[in-house]
Amino acid sequence: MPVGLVFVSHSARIAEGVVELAAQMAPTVPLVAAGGTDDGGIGTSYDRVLAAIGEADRGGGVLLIGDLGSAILTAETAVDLLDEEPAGGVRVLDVPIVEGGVAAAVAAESGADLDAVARAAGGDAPEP
Amino acid sequence: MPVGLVFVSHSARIAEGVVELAAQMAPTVPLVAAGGTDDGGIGTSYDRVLAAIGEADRGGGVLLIGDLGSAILTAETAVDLLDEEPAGGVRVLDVPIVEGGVAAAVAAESGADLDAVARAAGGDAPEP
Amino acid sequence: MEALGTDWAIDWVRRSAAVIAEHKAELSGLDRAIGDGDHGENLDRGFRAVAAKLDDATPETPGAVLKLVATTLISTVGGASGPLLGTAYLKGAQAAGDAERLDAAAVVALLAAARDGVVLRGKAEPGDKTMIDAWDPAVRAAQGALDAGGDASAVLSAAAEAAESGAEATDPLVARKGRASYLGERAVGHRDPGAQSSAYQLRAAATAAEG
Amino acid sequence: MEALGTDWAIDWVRRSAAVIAEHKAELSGLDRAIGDGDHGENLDRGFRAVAAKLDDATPETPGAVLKLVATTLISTVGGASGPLLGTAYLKGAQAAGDAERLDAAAVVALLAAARDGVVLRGKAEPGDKTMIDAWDPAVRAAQGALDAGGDASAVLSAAAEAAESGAEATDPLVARKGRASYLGERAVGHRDPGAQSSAYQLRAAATAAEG
Ligand SMILES: Nc1ncnc2c1ncn2[C@@H]1O[C@H](COP(=O)(O)OP(=O)(O)O)[C@@H](O)[C@H]1O
Ligand SMILES: Nc1ncnc2c1ncn2[C@@H]1O[C@H](COP(=O)(O)OP(=O)(O)O)[C@@H](O)[C@H]1O
Ligand SMILES: [Mg+2]
Ligand SMILES: [Mg+2]
Ligand SMILES: [Mg+2]
Ligand SMILES: [Mg+2]
Repeated sequence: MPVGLVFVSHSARIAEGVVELAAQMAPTVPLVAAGGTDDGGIGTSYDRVLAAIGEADRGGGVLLIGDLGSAILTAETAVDLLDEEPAGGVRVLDVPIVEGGVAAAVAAESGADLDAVARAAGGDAPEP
Repeated sequence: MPVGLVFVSHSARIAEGVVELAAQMAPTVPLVAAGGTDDGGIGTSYDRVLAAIGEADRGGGVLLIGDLGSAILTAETAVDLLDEEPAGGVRVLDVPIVEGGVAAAVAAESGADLDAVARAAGGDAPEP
Repeated sequence: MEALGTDWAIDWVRRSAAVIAEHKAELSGLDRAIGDGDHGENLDRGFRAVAAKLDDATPETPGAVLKLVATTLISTVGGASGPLLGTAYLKGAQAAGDAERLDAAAVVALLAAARDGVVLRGKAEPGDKTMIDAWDPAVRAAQGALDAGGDASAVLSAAAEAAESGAEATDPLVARKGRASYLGERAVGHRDPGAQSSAYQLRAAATAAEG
Repeated sequence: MEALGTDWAIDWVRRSAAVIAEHKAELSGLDRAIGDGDHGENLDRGFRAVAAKLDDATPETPGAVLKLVATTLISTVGGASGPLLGTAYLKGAQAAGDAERLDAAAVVALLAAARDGVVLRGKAEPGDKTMIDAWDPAVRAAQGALDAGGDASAVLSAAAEAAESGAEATDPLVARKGRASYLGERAVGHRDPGAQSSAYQLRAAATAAEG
């Protein structure tokens, strides 16, 4: 049950690019892109993020990494409004999406838990 | 003569995505994607980087931002081997490609010079 | 004057949709100067979707109206203002609860909850050159009007006026949150688009409560 | 034994291309364990391109051969090993200069320049679990063989042997440069692919110099 990762970007291409890049070093980790608006424009989509959380959830928890401010805001809103939280937990991280995303993916590939994956990505320790 | 930016990524999609994202806030800055290998795979292409430097050079200097290690190595190699350095100078920066790239683009849009753009992107001050 | 009911809430929302549509280009222009130029389009997309939902749904309390606004803005805006205003309307809806009518005190509680929602989501403080610079003075003016014995309508018109002044007062500020924070000193002299659109929405609430 | 000429350099490069092709899957397997799994494909693509260029070009000095290798690897490899080995061969070419033949001292100078090129480019130190862990002992062994009066062939076979031991010695290390550095302790027990491929290239140089 690896941690699943969701990449929330304003650009669908960025989110998909991070997935393809991270997949090279983390072939068994659920890596899900949630980029762009519903109509394919630049911006973030709550519904895409929500769907991506479901897709990334394999029981080990889900980590969301966003790029600019509003991606984080959308991700946090989606997490706050989840009907049901993933069994393994869920966190939103404000770290560089490409560099932090690859580091998180490598950690998840090794079987690290949600907090360890977040630390590998460069995120602070979670609130106790 | 704004500073031109080259985004060197292992993924063509990431490089193009950063261009589209940064262009929103920096419509007049030359923003050039140099992502992926020559045959469209994941990796970096010296020739794409070289061409991108030429394309981004409008006289105000060129800043290259890479994602993971080998993108930086390829960018630095291309810069070292340039036949002719851009008149406004050229630098390679190891900062988060999306977040640093957008910050750099905004600074370039305002007419900042190469060092100021590099600082805005989160890069160290240049060697004196 | 009597307390405000579902009609008021619906009228508020429809007036917001109208004023945002009317000022779409202006809001995107403000955002072009210190952001990515999409704030008018973002909010217009969101409020159009809200108006379309209102054509079909029949929310029965002010809280239900605001909840519909919240979820629709969150799903459709596509920019920072979506989760921010969405959270504002959601917290406002929670403050309104199941009440069928809102008196002046309930309106103040609604506005305060909405402002707190924006803060919860975006962590901005007054003076950061964000929509908080409209919402926070609005809440304080509304409280003042309530303390002075004003009715719901008076409370809302005090809020609207303070929001308008608050939006204007963002002009000289440097932004510390949102995209405009990338610009440093260069944001000075430009109004924050989210503060301006928040002022429009609060004026719509006040106008809907008049007469 | 006489000094080494252009024939040697061409034979070296062709042998490198052959040994990399032969070990392509092994090298990518090493890279799969602690990287992105493409090192064999990367170098094979590069050395195939080098071999194709050699079919057409007629470089007239060892330096010219190495320069062709350098520019081709830089343009075609697509991974970190491209600029790293490219810079190594480029600096090696510069050390070889226009000389038509390289004696033992010139070979040591070539190897040292190549190693310095990798360091210049990648900033790794010995023990960082990178190709430097093959190149650096190779240069030191070559210098030792030269000091002991060895000829160019002896210098190269000392270098090759030290590079092979150096590559093996990366197994227990934690990586501090390159992709494998993401893995922390989990890189322990795996050989660095770039050190292994560097050892193959240095063995090819030695074999080409034999007999
Ligand atoms: N952290 C924040 N807290 C409060 N308001 C914010 C914050 N970030 C952005 N805003 C508001 O959002 C507005 C921009 O909205 P919009 O253009 O729709 O989003 P985006 O910046 O994603 O394009 C800003 O003018 C500002 O008022
Ligand atoms: N900074 C560096 N200094 C020296 N060698 C490095 C450095 N970074 C990576 N390497 C070498 O490159 C090898 C990986 O090459 P390759 O797989 O072709 O590149 P990539 O990591 O871009 O996929 C590593 O095994 C290591 O030997
Ligand atoms: Mg905007
Ligand atoms: Mg936007
Ligand atoms: Mg590799
Ligand atoms: Mg690679």
